[in-house]
Amino acid sequence: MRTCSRNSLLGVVGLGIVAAAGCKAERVATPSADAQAAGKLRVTLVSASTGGGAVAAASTGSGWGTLKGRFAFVGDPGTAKPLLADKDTEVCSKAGMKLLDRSLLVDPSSKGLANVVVFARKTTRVKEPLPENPTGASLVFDQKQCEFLSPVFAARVGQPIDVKNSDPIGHNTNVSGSDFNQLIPAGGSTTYVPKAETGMPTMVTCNVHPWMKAYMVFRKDGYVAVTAADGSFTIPDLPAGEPLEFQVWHERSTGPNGALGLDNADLKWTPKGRFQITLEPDQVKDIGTLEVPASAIGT
Amino acid sequence: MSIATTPSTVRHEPAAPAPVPHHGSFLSTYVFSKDHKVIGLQFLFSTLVWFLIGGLLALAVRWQIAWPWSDVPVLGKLFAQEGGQMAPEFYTMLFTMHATVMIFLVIIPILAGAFGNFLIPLMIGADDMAFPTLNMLSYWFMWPAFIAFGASFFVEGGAASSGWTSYPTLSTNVASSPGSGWGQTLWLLGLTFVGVSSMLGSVNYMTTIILMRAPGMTMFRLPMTIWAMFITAVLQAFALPVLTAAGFMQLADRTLGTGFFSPEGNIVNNWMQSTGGGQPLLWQHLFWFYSHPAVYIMILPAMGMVSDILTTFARKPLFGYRPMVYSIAGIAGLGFIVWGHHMFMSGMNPALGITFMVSTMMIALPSAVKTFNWLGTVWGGRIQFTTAMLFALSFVSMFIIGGLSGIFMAATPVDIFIHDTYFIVAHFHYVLFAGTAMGVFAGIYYWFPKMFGRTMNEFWGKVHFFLTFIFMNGTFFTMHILGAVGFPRRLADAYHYETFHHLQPLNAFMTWCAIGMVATQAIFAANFFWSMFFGPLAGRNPWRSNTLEWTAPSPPGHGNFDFQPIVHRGPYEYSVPGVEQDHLMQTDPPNAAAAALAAAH
Amino acid sequence: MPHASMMRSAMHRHPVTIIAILGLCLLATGCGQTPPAYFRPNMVEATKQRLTPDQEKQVATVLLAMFGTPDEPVCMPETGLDEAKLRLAAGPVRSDIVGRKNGLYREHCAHCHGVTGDALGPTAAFLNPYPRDYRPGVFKFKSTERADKPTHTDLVRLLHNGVPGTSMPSFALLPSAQVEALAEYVKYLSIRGETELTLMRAFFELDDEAQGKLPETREFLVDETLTPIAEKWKAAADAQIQVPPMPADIDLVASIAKGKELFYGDKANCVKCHGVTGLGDGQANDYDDWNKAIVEIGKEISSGSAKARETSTSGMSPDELSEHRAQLAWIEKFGRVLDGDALEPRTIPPRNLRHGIYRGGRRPLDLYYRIHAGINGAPMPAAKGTVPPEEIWHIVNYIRSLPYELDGELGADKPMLAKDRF
Amino acid sequence: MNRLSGIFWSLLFLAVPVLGVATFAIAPAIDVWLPKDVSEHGPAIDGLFYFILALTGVVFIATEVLLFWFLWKYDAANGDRPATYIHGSHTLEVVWTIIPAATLLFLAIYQMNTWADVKMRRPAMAPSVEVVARQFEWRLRYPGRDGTLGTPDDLFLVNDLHVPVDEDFLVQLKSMDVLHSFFLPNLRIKQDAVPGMKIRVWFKATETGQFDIVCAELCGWGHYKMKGRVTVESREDFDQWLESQYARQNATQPEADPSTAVARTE
Repeated sequence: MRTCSRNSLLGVVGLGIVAAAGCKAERVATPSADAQAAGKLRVTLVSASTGGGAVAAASTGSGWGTLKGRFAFVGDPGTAKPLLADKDTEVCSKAGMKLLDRSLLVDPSSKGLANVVVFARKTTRVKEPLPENPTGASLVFDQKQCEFLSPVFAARVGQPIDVKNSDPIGHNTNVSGSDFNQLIPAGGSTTYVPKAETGMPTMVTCNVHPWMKAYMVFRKDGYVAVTAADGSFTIPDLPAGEPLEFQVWHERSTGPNGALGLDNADLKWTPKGRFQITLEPDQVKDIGTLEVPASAIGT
Repeated sequence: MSIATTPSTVRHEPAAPAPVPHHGSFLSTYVFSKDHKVIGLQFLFSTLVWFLIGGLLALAVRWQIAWPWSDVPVLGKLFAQEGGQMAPEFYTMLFTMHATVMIFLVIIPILAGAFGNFLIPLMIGADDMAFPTLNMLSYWFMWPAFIAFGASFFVEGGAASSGWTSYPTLSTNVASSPGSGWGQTLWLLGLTFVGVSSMLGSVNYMTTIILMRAPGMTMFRLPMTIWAMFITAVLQAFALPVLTAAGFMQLADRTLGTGFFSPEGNIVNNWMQSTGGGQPLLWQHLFWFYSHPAVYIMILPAMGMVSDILTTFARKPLFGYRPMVYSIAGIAGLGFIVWGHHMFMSGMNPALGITFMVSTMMIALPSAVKTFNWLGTVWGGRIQFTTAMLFALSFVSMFIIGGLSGIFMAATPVDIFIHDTYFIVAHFHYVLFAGTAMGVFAGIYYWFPKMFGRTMNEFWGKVHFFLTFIFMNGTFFTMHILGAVGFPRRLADAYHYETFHHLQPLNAFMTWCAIGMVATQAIFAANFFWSMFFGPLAGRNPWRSNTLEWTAPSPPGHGNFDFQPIVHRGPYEYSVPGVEQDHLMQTDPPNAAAAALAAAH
Repeated sequence: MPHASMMRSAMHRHPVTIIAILGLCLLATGCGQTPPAYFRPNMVEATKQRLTPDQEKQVATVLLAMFGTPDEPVCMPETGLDEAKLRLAAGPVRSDIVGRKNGLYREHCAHCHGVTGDALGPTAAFLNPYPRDYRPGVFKFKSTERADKPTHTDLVRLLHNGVPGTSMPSFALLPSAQVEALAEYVKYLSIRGETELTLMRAFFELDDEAQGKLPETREFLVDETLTPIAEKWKAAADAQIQVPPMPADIDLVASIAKGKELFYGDKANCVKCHGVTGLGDGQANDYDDWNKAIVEIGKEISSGSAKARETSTSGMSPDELSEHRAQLAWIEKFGRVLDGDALEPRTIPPRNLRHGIYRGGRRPLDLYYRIHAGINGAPMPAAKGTVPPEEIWHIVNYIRSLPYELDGELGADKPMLAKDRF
Repeated sequence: MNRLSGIFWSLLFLAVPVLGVATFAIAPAIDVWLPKDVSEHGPAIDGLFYFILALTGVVFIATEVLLFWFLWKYDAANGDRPATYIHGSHTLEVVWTIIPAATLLFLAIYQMNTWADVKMRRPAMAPSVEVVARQFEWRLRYPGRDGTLGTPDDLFLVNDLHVPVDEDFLVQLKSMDVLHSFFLPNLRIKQDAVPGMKIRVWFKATETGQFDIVCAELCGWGHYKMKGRVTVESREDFDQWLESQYARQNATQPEADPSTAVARTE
């Protein structure tokens, strides 16, 4: 990028000037700041006064409810491509076993779409005692035969995660955008305590084996679920009696930052992959099967 | 007219410019013409355009030296992201291309191409070159070069930026510098085409001068211009192949992955070089084996033209014609064994340095002889201060400076200090601009009537000379003392060195002079084009000069002469005692004049 | 003079022409308006976040209010930056003023790191490795833990020593006051860039009722956005890694032998990337964070455009169609943004340990930091926790011995098993 | 009128020698002249410079004044005598060929010794330092305690060359990538660094102080900033400095006081 190879060709032909114009025009135009507004704003910022904008306290309800649902893929998921695993083949592709791309896992029978992440964006209260772990899976993040065993891994902020390496070879686990990129000796393990919420799930890689890839999502309140193989998910003990907004994410979604945008009017589904819902106390709300069209999933 | 016409009448009746007879279409007459005069003018115009471009490049260079990193006028827009300041690699590109353009697209083609083409057949009394088609080709082979050099400014990384000497491994390694990418490749291509063009020209000139002289025009009756052109052609014929070969080697290093010029295990810009086993100094030897003779290719023709102009306006025979010829030949001969003096600091065996120092000292000799002879020519003359004469005189005066400053560099121990400083910059600008360019201007003012049938305006010509002369010295003489401080060339910003930071005001002064110098050329341009159409009609021989071209109509038609010129004497028979006119043209029949001559001897 | 008369007659008609042409020349050379230097918005992130022009404008405005311009930098007190130092480093260069007091950054740094600190200076594309982009706030060579910011001393030391093996030169010869100023200005650019990133990403987190406009309140802009970033810089000074001293009675030969074991063993596992020869020829096709980001975006675009190509617009509802078109437009724009605002991604080869060139410094201490905390932004992982300190010291000693295993010459590149050399 | 123009132009040409000499006369006064020399061989070089300057100066003034005089005297408008009709003089030609030839030859032979001293008669000693030039810095390697290069106790530095005063100092000059030139204006030293070649440079500094190292061979876009500094100091200071640098290079603990982290430059 940032080259003018096109121009070098033209140049040889001798249309230099034209080329130059093209070369200079290449950078996209950028917005210019509004100097006046900036001046005003600066006054607000330097003044110690709390310049308005106090957030209105959200209405709080009482009791707890549970959200259930299921994601189904509509269309032909195609066959998973094999990954290029060319290092440590004696371990990584044992007995000719091929590692497959797991970015789109669809259950053949139920068409269920696995590894969709659903989490509550803002909650006012959390039910005590906090459940041992939100996803129901154990808090072990293991890697075996050059593959992270959990493609999408959710945890609550502050929960110690046992990062293991069950391979006879060394790995490193690199949680992007975090302070964690750690050597994991063969058969060894180390502990990682997430310190901050991730917002959207963040990528986890092993730099020794570039094809190894997984995602982690951390929430303060732990109201997060990852869909199972059949595409179903459950988030228990959600605060009831108040509007909740949920964020939906999938690795291959074409939406912004992987947000899974669906065409679903009654849940007021937005292009940012969010839907709103209010639970009655002790209600187990099942939003049924949500159909994910092939168009929502990138290649 | 018929042969019977006596040239004396020819001389006085101001003949209307004879129109160039149309042989075939406009295209074949003015564009793809095989007429040496048209080709000469084509060379003249193209090179003058590049002269302008090269000058503007120089201004940009000067701007950076005077006020580094401060906003550049006009160009500033290119560097908006950097707040209008020139990027260092852009600066290196500028001075590289300034030198390249000036040397390969201006000086060499304007001397050999423009004047050589226009003058040789006219001054030896031939109706055209020996190989008209080759001649045409020699011009049209310049165009690929024009395009290559011109286009290289716009490719990724910009034009070549490793200096006009393009020393490896900077030039051979794509990773070493932005300009060493496409730009350098195009540079080499351009260079090759210039070489081909010069080669075609030189073959043509040698043949023409040897075989096509008018009856009676013996070698020692040739005007100095022709002698100079002849020797230059010989120089080119022998030196150029080396450069062309070297150029191809460098091209191969860059594109085919050969390793002529790069040693093993070089790490450039943190890329490990795959090829190796070469030697960077090899390029320097090959390059200077051409480029030192080239230095003389760039000055000898000017010397020749100046000799003719001096004699004409001193109304006096050339002082020491044969010594002048021998010294040119001497320069050419020695020119081939002094290339090493460009490499005293290069890591070449110091013992070699001594031999090259001696030969270099020796080559100063013929130049000295020429200078003394020019002084001898002016002495006792009846000097007419025409614009052409003034430029010719300034050539002599400035060439003295350029020649003497050369001795400093030739002295190896002194060179240790002033090598690659502004002292050398001063030196070659005194030789090439204050020398050759002045000679070129002299030539243009002098032969303009023959080229276009009209004379250039004398008043504005002198204004042009005066301002150029002042600004030129203001710019270049200062460089000497900068060099004495050791101020290095090619530095985008030298003021962060304690040794040099106090030199900024001086550089600012030089830059102002340079700006003035370039602006002054507008006067020349105006005068040139105005006179082309509205200048006073010249007649055949406005300067009352002796050589053959002045017997032809102005401008000469196709085939040059309207009668067969027969040469009776040398070109410098001015103020012959007992002859009523103060000059005897080479074609004047040996009647009364001959008697007078005999009496004089 | 035969033509004196012509001359005089000519003289009168001339001056007009000549003055006209002179004027033209002056016009060509003299007057050219140069735009002032400006901070270029992070177009890659803006496009990635699908910001609207209004949103881009809002970010630019907020940044202008908080940080000023390259010629007149200002900073909120929360940043803890010294504005006097900033003014020394910022501004245009006035080299015609001897002993001038500004423009340091644009004189020494901007050619590569860019006026914005976005590593897009005119020279950047031709350097290997590329210059550092300050905006993500990620720095490699420091005395603090992986995710922490470098200390002020770290920055000064780096400016002082340069980064051997890269194009980053040493500024040891600058007066220390100027080096201090430059270090401060780098922090300023980094904080500014990180703030910009945070703001641009914040749009996605907005609730729908915000109508895609960031709240321009002190709470949000300063307390929630700027302060956390600035705090990380302030915290760095106390976050230095505590290095247990190398055992005084250490037997170097033994230590080196142990270090070699670790180098090749599964525990430290250095060999995986730095290679059995130590020439950095192991796992070498990975990217650092900066380049990886561009690679990922590249993939996203290509997949997106592929997707768009295969979906047939026939039988699309009008708003589906407009959505489709929008997607295409976005992809096309992203392509152009990458052309102008990103460099061709390059892999990051592991260090060749036999050149004896250590980018982060050659002190044993520096090597300890690298191994202990890894290198932020690069694939190099941290060994802390899994490799105890004394073993890290062994590795350090072994690394330091590697360049000298041949006949004492540096930069030996014959691929020979290091095992067989010792 | 014409005579006036003749006078005007000849005076213009007289201005050349007058202003030329003036420039060289003023230059030293305004400190635009040879920088202070602190090397043993420097005086010889400067001496030669002045000698040639004098020699060429005389020729310069003579020829330029002659030119002026001829222009003044032989202006066509100055009196109405015919131009001298002469084709040259054999004697003169011989004279003004022999004299310059002799002078130049003398010059060449006269300076060979200096050249040999600076570039050919290398002191018999091991390199005091290895300078490896690369884009765009001077990487220095001192042999360390054992006095031999390429051993683990080598001392690595950048751009900051230290030299003991009044001692022969032998530099082993290399280049990692492209041509550079190791230029010490105050020590009258210049030598290109050539990739693939190991070139020795030697000098003896006679005065303490700090001086510039300049790159004098175009080495790429950053050529201008390839700046180094040579510090000439007494043997004691030199050894002390070497020790301190060595200690700093082998630090296994951060400095107690961060402000001492780097050598300060004021």
